[in-house]
Amino acid sequence: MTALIFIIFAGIAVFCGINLVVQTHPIASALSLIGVMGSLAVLYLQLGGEFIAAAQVIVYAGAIMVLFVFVIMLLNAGAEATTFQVSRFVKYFGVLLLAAFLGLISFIIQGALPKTEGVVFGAYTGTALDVGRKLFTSYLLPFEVTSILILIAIVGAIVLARKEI
Amino acid sequence: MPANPLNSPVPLNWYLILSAILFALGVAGFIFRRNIITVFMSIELMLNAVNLSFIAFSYQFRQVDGHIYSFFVMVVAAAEAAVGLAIILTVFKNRATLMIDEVNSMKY
Amino acid sequence: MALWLIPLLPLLGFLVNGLFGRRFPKALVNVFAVGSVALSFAWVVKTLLGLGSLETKYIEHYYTWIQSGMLNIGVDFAVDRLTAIMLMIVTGVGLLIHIYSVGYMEHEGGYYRFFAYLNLFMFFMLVLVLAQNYLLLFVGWEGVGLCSYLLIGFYLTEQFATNAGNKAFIVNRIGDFGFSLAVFLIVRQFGSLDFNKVFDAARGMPVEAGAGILTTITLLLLVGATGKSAQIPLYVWLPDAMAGPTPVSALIHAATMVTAGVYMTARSAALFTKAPITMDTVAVIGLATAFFAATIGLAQTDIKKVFAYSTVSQLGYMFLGVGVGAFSAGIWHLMTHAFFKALLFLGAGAVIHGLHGEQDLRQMGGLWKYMKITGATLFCASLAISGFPFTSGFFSKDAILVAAYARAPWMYWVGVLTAGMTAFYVFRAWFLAFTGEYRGHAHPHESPLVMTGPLMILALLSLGGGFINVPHILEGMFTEGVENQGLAWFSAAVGLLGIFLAWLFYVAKRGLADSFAKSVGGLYNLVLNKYFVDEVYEAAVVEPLVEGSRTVLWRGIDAGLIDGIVNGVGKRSRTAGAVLRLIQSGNIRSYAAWVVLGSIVVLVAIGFYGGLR
Amino acid sequence: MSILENFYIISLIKVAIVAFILLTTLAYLQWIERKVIAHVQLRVGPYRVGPHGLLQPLADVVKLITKEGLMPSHVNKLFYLLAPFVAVTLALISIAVIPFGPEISIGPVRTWMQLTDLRIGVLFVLAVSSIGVYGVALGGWASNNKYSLLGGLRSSAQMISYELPLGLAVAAPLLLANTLSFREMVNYQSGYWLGFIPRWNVIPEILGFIVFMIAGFAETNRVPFDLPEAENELVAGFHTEYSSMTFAAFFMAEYANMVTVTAVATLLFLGGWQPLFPEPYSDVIPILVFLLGGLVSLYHGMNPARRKDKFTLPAAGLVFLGIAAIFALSVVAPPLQDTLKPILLALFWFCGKILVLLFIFIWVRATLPRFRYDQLMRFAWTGLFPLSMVNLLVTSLVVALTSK
Repeated sequence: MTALIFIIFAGIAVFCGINLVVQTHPIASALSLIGVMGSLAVLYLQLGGEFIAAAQVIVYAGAIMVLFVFVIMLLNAGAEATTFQVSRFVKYFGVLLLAAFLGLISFIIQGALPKTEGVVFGAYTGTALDVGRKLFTSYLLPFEVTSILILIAIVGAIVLARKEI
Repeated sequence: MPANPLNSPVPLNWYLILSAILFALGVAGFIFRRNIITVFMSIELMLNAVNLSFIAFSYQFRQVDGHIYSFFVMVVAAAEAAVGLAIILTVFKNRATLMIDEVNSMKY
Repeated sequence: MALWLIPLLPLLGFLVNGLFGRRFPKALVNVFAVGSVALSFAWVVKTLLGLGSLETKYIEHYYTWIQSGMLNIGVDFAVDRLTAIMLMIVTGVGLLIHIYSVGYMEHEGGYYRFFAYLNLFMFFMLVLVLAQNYLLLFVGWEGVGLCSYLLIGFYLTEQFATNAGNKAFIVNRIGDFGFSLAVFLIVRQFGSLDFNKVFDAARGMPVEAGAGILTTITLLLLVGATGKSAQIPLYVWLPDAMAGPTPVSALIHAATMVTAGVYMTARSAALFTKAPITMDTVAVIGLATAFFAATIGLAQTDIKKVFAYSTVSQLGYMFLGVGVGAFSAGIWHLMTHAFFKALLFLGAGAVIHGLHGEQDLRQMGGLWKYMKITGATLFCASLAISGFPFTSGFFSKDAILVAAYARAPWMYWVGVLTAGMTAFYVFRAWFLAFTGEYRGHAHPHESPLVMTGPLMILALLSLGGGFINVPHILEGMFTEGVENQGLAWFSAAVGLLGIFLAWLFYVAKRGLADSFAKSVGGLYNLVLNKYFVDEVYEAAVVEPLVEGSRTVLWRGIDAGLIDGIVNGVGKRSRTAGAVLRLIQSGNIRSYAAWVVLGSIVVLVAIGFYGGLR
Repeated sequence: MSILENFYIISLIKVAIVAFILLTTLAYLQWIERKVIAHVQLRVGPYRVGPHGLLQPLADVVKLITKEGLMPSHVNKLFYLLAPFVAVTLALISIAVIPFGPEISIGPVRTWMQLTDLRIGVLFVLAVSSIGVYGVALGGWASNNKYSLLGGLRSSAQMISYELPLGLAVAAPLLLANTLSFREMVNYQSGYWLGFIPRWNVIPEILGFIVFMIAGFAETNRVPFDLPEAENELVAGFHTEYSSMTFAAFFMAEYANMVTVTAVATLLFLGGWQPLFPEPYSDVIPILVFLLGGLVSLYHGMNPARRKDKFTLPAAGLVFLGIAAIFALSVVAPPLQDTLKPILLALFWFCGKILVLLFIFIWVRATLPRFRYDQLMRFAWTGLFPLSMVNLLVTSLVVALTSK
């Protein structure tokens, strides 16, 4: 089952990712991104990150992406102009660079990682309890700092979104 | 049923390579798309890819820290989305465009 | 025992007044300023009672401030008997002066500013006294210097005030330079700044081994002390410091801050006693300062200047005391001096206050019938300072003189002579101010109770303060000074002679003084102009410095070299930027592509060096 | 090891049962709503189709199926059709983690009255409901109509805003029970204080319960928060353009969401299937209830208001009496006591609580007016959010102080 599920959802993720890039309409991209997130959540679950999977869906798909969709609707952003003009550098080297990047990363991963026994569903589970305990003991300071960061972000968003800017 | 290949365990590398692929896709979106919102979403895609590798490593080492890192990534992403979208709204309000190439007054 | 509370309270007072005082009514400012010091005084009393008889040092460690290699400097306060005495003096006298200032500063501008500075000074002074290592002591040391600068220049619209402030600050810098060098040497020698460690190490040193380094250290410390405590050659700032408000002169430039040098020397007794050369230097400097300052004091016409020079000379006495090894006597005189000199200044302040800012003795006279309390208290103070038997000055000064005799008789004789002069000029000032006919034009009036109250308390202290037998208290720490009644009585007699002469010159036979002055005209002018020391310094030190800075440092190095470098760098980078600017297309996506390129390079490097292991 | 004990088989059976019951319930829920509102407004409500309009839902279904599915011009067909699908799927999916009762044994098989018990069941429901907004938003955007677009915008903003108080209100009982699984949550709420007060979370968490219910109204786009489909402002809001099955899907989604919210509220705050009264009485209650219902309808059948009632009411009365008899049997008859009784009792109490909450939903719809949009937002951010935050803080403080 593990391999099957992985293949299915990895496929979905990659497909949605490609879709995100090639679709011209923001809404389509947004939906495909949501697809990526959903399938990633399943993969997290498979890797034993059940809390993080739920958080992924709630926070990312449920809040952030809703914001995106909301903004897209609000601006009523139409399909992207098809006049595909990019800087010369990107036009000539972009794809090449990406291919090189991907190949190198995969090569290094293959070389650097030990050949592990592989992932089996349920072999390890980071329950919400573990996450919470760790988060509020050894990672307490970063946690508080992120809360401050959120606060700052809220204030900044409000300031930016005022009428008279 | 270990005989069945679909039932065999998945090497960790697959997850990492998947995350690399998604990351590269995010970069591609960032490079090739002109709509600010889409570019933004590509960034989110990259963040997600990184999260995947975090979780994978956390599985590998049987430690929950990876989950916490990706949790922090999510928080930061939320903050970033809030501010970024506000900026996008403002840009749209002032320039009536979402095309990223037309927002280049920093050049001059 | 929460020693930290002692300095913290004035600091809070400073913060509150400094931040919000502008909006407060004066009453509220008083509450915070005086209240904080009063609380701190109360806490000192409570602490000392709680600590009982401090046979051993009581230390509190708060946190490690600097931890570098073997050097470990903590923020920790300590109380032993010496510190206890200093604490009582600082907070007690400080409290009285705060109360006094409420009345004195009533009609002044910048009311809250004044009290904020005063509280800040209390904070730093207490830190200085409580410090348990040289660095913390240095913090307080610098802090009080800063406050003294701020308060001297308090009337910041007056040119001379700000000049005096700068002078004090700069002269103190010279001293602090020596002090910091000494601290560095101590670190290098003992690897620590903690008093206990350093002193134990020093005591352990055999004389011949330690003499060289210890002499250097102590001499440098002495430089610092001369700066802070206005000894020759660095005393010149103190007389000008009288530009500040009179309570400041009383608190900082008479009672507490200027005695920091003496305190520091006594604190470092373990080092000084190991360096006989330094001891002699200290004694000689102290004696010389006492003598010259006294001579200058003879002819001053500004009442505050008179007391300023007498301060210098009394500080000279203290240095003489510590110099001849009678540390306890020095501290004793420090305490009594704090009492009567504070009283003298406050009394002078009351007079000036009553005369609406008149400071010239020649414009006074016959004030007795206007301000009796002030006159009486000032009289007590004058008696005390001139060593009238059984007043406080009598005991402490004579303890010093006796010790000096034990060291070298000639010191004793000079000291006695100085004592006579002291008595003369102090009473000269008193007679000029309070007897005879009023020569001024203002309308003198007695000061309010809030000012006279502290005066009376201080009067009692300066009369009876001598019975607080400091040498006995400090027995454990320093060697007991020798006793010699005869000498003591002799010096007291000389003091009485001085008083009599003053009475003769300025009450009985007026004009005798002027004829006498004419007869020794040259000498008189020399004294009147303070031996032209300021002028000499101006010509010898200040001018070359200013000129040198202007031509060499400014025009040459700064404008030429440094600006040249900076501008050069700027030009280069602009030319470079003009080239690099070309890849800056303003197209964010091409930037991203460049980033990808960079990451690829990194990856290649990683792969080349065999992966992530 | 009979075939019945295979995990997959059992699950399939359970899924089949649950799905059937759920869909029927959804259909009849709408009948109930119409009836209740009608009686609140002193009308009769659906009456023609079948006795007391009992067959009305079937008629509606037939109508909706046979209607023509219109497709507006210039719409993105994929999204236009995807939207109702997403909505209904996400609305139905969260029933999977809702437990209806304790562990039971039918013959050789022991199983839970629940499709599956996730360790993070609560989070699962939250996640699903948080994605649920896409159905509405997407539908509103895809149908290329300004009213629909406004409806979609409103709904997405509203859902985001009310997610927070909802989540915070949910967090409080989670803190109390120290678990994320519905099953353990219900077990935590078993037992009684002083022997007769049920240890339900609603008693310490009454504030949280109220906040949860209000936020639930908003999450399900029900009156008074049904801004996305405000008839008098936007014709029909996000589903203006939809017709036939697609419309039905949205409709179903709304009711399914209602069921989910009420079920979650029951599980988190009202103690799931834990009976209201301690042991012996809790067995008698259902019997009495159904007996009373039967007698009342029989009495009304004796002197009917309308002609048809002469037959329908006594019939209903007999049905009720039969149910009462079954309950009584399950209580007294020894063989049934350990097989049938737990199922029936659990179902009775669970469904009873859910029905009460649903009645409240309908009741509110029949009585309250609709908010204005700015009021809606202000209420969420300045009213509910601080309230739930305070509630959570107090709860966590108490938990921290009392925990070992």
